[in-house]
Amino acid sequence: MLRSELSPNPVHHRTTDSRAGTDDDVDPWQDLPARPRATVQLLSPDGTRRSDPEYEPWVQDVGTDQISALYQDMVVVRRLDIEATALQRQGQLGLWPPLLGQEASQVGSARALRADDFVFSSYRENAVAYCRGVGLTDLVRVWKGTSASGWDPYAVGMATPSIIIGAQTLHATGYAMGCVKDGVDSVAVAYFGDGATSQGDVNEAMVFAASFRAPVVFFCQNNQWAISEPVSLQAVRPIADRAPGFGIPSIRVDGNDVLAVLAATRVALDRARRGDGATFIEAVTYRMGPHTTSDDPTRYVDKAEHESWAGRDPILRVERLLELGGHLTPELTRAVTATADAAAREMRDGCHGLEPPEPLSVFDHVYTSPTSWLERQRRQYEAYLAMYQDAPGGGEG
Amino acid sequence: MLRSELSPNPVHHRTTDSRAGTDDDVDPWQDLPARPRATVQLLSPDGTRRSDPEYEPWVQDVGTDQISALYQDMVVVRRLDIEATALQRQGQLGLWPPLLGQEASQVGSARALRADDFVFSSYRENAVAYCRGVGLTDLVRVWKGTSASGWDPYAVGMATPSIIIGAQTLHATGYAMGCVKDGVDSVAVAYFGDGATSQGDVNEAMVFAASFRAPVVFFCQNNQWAISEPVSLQAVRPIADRAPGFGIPSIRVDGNDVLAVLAATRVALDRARRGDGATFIEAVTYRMGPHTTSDDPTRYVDKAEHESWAGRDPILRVERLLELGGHLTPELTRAVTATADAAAREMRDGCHGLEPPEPLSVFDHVYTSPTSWLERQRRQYEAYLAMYQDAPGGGEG
Amino acid sequence: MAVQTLAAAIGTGLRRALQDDPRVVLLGEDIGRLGGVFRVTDGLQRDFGADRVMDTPLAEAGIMGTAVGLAYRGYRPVVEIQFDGFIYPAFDQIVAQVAKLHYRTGGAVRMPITVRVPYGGGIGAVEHHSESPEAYFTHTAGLRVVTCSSPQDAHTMIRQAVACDDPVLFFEPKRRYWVKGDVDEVIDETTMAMDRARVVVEGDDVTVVTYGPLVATARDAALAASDDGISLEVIDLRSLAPVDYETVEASVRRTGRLVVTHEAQQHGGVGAEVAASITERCFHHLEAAPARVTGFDVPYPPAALEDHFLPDLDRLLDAVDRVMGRQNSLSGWRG
Amino acid sequence: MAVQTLAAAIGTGLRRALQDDPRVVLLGEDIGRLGGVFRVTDGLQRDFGADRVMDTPLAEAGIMGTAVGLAYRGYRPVVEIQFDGFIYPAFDQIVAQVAKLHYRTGGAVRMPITVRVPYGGGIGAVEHHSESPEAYFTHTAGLRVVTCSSPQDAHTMIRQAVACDDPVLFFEPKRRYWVKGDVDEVIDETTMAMDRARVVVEGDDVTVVTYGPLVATARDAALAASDDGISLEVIDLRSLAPVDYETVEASVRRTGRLVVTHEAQQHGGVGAEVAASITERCFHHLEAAPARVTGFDVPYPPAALEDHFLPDLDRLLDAVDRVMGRQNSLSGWRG
Ligand SMILES: Cc1ncc(C[n+]2csc(CCOP(=O)(O)OP(=O)(O)O)c2C)c(N)n1
Ligand SMILES: Cc1ncc(C[n+]2csc(CCOP(=O)(O)OP(=O)(O)O)c2C)c(N)n1
Ligand SMILES: [Mg+2]
Ligand SMILES: [Mg+2]
Repeated sequence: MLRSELSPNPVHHRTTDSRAGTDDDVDPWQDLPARPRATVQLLSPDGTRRSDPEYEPWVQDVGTDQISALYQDMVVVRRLDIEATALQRQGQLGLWPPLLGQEASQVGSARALRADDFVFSSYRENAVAYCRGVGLTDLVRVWKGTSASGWDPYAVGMATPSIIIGAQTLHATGYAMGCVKDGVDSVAVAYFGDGATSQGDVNEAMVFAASFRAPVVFFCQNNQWAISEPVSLQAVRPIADRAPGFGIPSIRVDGNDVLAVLAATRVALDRARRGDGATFIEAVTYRMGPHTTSDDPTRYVDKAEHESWAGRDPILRVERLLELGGHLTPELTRAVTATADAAAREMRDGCHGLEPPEPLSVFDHVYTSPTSWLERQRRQYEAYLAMYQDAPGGGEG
Repeated sequence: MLRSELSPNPVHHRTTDSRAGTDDDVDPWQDLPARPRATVQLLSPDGTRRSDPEYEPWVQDVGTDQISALYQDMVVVRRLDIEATALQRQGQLGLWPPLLGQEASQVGSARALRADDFVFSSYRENAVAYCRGVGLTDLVRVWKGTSASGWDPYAVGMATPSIIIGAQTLHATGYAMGCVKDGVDSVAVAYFGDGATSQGDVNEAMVFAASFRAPVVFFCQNNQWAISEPVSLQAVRPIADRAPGFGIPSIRVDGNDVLAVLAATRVALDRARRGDGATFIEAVTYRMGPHTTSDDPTRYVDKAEHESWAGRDPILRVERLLELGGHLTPELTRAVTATADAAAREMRDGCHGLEPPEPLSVFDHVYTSPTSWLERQRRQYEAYLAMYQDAPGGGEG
Repeated sequence: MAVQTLAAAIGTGLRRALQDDPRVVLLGEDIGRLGGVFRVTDGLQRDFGADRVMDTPLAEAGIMGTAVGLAYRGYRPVVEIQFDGFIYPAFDQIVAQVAKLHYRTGGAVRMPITVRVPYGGGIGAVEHHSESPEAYFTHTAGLRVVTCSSPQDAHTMIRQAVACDDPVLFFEPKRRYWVKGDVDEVIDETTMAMDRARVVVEGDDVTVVTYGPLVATARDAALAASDDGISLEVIDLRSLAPVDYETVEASVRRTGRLVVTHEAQQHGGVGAEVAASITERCFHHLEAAPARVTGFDVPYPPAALEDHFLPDLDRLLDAVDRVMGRQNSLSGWRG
Repeated sequence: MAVQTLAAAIGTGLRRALQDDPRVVLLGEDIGRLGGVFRVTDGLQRDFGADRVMDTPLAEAGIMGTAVGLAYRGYRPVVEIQFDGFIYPAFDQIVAQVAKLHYRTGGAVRMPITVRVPYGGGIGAVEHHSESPEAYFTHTAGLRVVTCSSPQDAHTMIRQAVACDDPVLFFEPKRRYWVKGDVDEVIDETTMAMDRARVVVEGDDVTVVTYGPLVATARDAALAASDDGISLEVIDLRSLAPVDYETVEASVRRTGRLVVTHEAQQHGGVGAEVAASITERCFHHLEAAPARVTGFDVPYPPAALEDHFLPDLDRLLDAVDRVMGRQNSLSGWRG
């Protein structure tokens, strides 16, 4: 079964002391590594493995079966993504934020997680949601507008996406603080973009995470763009440089290399589980599509840039790896295609079947228990609707 | 004349290109210094000069006269600070935030500025205000509660203090962006505390400053405390470590060493004037008094810590330097004492003379021109006051 | 005089403002090369340079705070907030700094900052893209809050806002962006000030007070009601702070009946303020309690439910019936 | 039953909450070793440990955002905002996350977060330390907003707030922190729910609606008015969202006259909502337009002027005279 969880890393107990101090009489830089290491890459664009003594051991258990599984995941999520874009074009969805090009970042990181870890994401992490086990119809509910959220966060270990840029990084940090209090070694993972790093919230999250040694992984998908703004407007240095100053180690990883992303995420998770706190991962990738289906990237994206990134396609390189090893068998290709087709069909059918909710449900779930005040509005609107159901309706201005 | 401005550094023209980019194909860390240098100190606590080939040249012009002037500044501001605390105890002021112990950080940095530079500060920078030429009575207006602000920012090149922690760092950055637009080489200086570094605003200020290469100096007085919270709660690494990740070079300086602070600030100003953008200075100092006159530090400050810092007094070490050179003459001591006494007297008298404003001035300056709406409230309140001036007044509940 | 969409009319207004005053600068996310997600600033960076039309990092507090610094330095920043729901990270800078600096400095420092906010619902969007946060700002002393409902007003009012020495929150009714109308780009003594309300339909029986996106709905209601023999006077408030109560008062003194309608939630909305103030001013002229037709006191719902949140023609006419004492949905309501 | 100050009564309430439920955690600036700048949490960190009473970094958005994460994990965070004027950096997390997460997740995620805010003026403080920002939150669907005026209510209501599964903004009238009163620490079926208003003085002529710091002023007014032969009914709203309109309505139906008073600015304040809602509900019982006595629509002024901003006994009595049709400061007002 290809879609199985990758085996989690050995679990260590978390130490109890939860805050580090600064001593002014000691050389404050004694534990600073000489300089950050280069971008982690385990698989080059041509599909050959690259040696990396530091990160390789973290994916030693990943054999052909698991590579095939990751490959299938990526093919499926790309297929779902393209299907959702088509659904939007057909008027079935109001909007869709494509993840095209970011499959390795999302699948590689999400497949490193345990079921009891918890994800706080942005709107673009649909592949992460898929890997967490979110239902295929649930992926599109919000974008069809029939529901305020797609899924029950507790059922899949993933919060409903945050559209407010960066807000979820604080949620992840608080959740991670709760994990420490509960004495469990679950980890919270915050997904966000390069643009988000400019927000105060994201920086405050690093302050809190460092201060409380929170077991949180900050997973930044640097896809080079925040709508029309290039990453150079948000940061004049590599984004991975930001975290160490907060006391949070960072890893810069090739975000189009699913193995490297898997390894880096495992390193970060392991550190968090051992009680050593947060890690910041910058996954260097590229948004191959528009920001959303409403966007027109021809206004701002350079064609040459786009093409150069197309050469670094995350799926293609796994395909090549499998091919080089003689594992890209017709059976695998067929199975993967069939799974992707079935998933796309299921999502499309589910989307078509989504019905608008009952009018009066607009008043539901504002509070956990009814208030006389809102009940009155509900009953008045009920009376209003009843009157108009009897009488002939009017048009809108 | 002791209180004269120190001569500004040579002025270079600012380059016009205002934003740096990131190129992913180049080693992103090629221009990162191997490791940050140790804390800058030019004057040890015992009053002897310490050699520092990098920073010494920046204070080569500072001879005995100027050291005496800095000494006098520090004595005067300490005297004013103590006087203001006394005024608060006597019920003349509602509150006072003492700067005791931070004289070198404030005087050393403020005396490096030109008149056309612009300061955005927090509430504790009364020595900076003094150096900017703020009137002595103006220093206490806000704390007496007779006025919303003490002075006209444009008259002294210093904004009215921001009580909202960190907000002013963005103002300084925006002002600096304006300086670039205007083609002048003035610099904006933001003063804030160690606690402030946790605020989103301060981090966003660094993002904007880096992105727009704004000529701003971020001057953080790390006085070890944010009310009752030690700096270790805000930062697990030295605060100066934070800025480089944003692409802003930083300097850690002994904040109780007026010469080192002067040198570091000059380096930062020079860089800004040359068009090289922002610098972050962490002045390591100590808040010797309470947070404000309302605070009770005995609840949280360790006595031994306090005493160890008392041994690093910023005024004492200049006194020792002057003494070692034979310059602490009775004339100087007399002159300095007389100046301090006169200043304290002027401030005290001014404070006593402050009258509450006219009742109807509560409606002034809400807008730049009257609105019928607020004018109506004003006239109604006028009618109300008129009625009560005729009738016997009532008490408050 | 040329036909422009409401969005384009704001664009031409900004263009004029940039031409008229070299201290005007625009700041925001994606306003440069992209021209903003609604293309309101389309072409402005090309024509005025990246120095005056600045794409900023993705941080609303940062945008607002640097605008304060630019204003300190004598600039007139025009900030674009991409959508209504993204203004909250800037809330502190707006209410604690922008609104108060002139007061705080005894008039020494001016904050001629315009904050443009596309707002309101009805466009089938996802969360945070359909909100009406204007009441937060009308409750904040020191701010001016205005909104427009026609291309002409959009054009003149944005220019007046930018020229105003006070901070102005400028709310743009995004679902009316593509409405077209004649726009005269001449501003002279005859141009209505931005803090004045406008009677857009004259009538005798009921005063309908509204603003922004619902002005069109209220006009339609006036038409529909007249078929029923009821004469509505429709007032477009335009300025929500200060409110031009004189105009509303004069109308209600005649009609004796008031309906206020807006998209924002009811509790503590602008409608509460208008109803309370007009009741204070016109109590003895009122034939019925002022009625409010607003969004319900729930978070803005998902798109499939927004028609059950937003006031529309029918809900408005139902309220008109209520204040007229005619049969309506609450006839016989016992609470 | 013991005599406690209002501040201490909140402290004992928090202590009980920490004892009763291990998922309750306190977060804030200086709440640990220092016990908060008002000493409300004095001794709690000592007794419950730094794991449950946590000093946080100086960042309000950070505090609120991590509280959201803790709530996601099943905790019941109680956040202290040091002063009213420092809540705005957390505004986005409050209105876009805390208020909406239960709605957004279709009820799957609860946000039992209590946000404690010492608020209001009259203590001679510097800027940002005397504000009354409650209306911003009452306009935000999904939040509950309450405030207390006596030690007994302070104690029971903070416990009810912490026990409530909805987010609660808990406003503490800081100038009444040192008021003393008997506090019964028993909560049972007879305890009034926190969303109910309380009639604190019964009377027949005028209903005075208020909350928090001005309840004491309204009580004094009732005493003073009775000397004049006027009988005031004073209602302490306690809950500002939702408002217990039933209690207010029942009172105004009897008295026919309403005065609402609060410290916050008038325009768009809670008084506007109460006046508008009660006018809707009791129009035909009203003898006079509801009157509002509030802070003026200016930023909170410097301490030397705060007596000319804050409603006091005399301004309240003047409004009573106005709704009673007696001689008052606006007699003969022409506008
Ligand atoms: C607070 C806030 N401001 C603005 C927006 C509008 N917005 C939506 S996505 C986006 C760009 C985000 O860029 P990035 O963080 O790089 O994520 P990406 O879209 O590239 O995945 C912007 C500005 C928002 N959603 N929230
Ligand atoms: C936004 C905000 N939150 C909280 C406060 C309350 N407060 C005033 S001073 C202070 C501590 C500031 O510490 P630091 O930045 O180190 O400056 P210092 O007082 O040490 O000079 C706090 C929490 C405030 N003024 N503003
Ligand atoms: Mg991006
Ligand atoms: Mg400090």
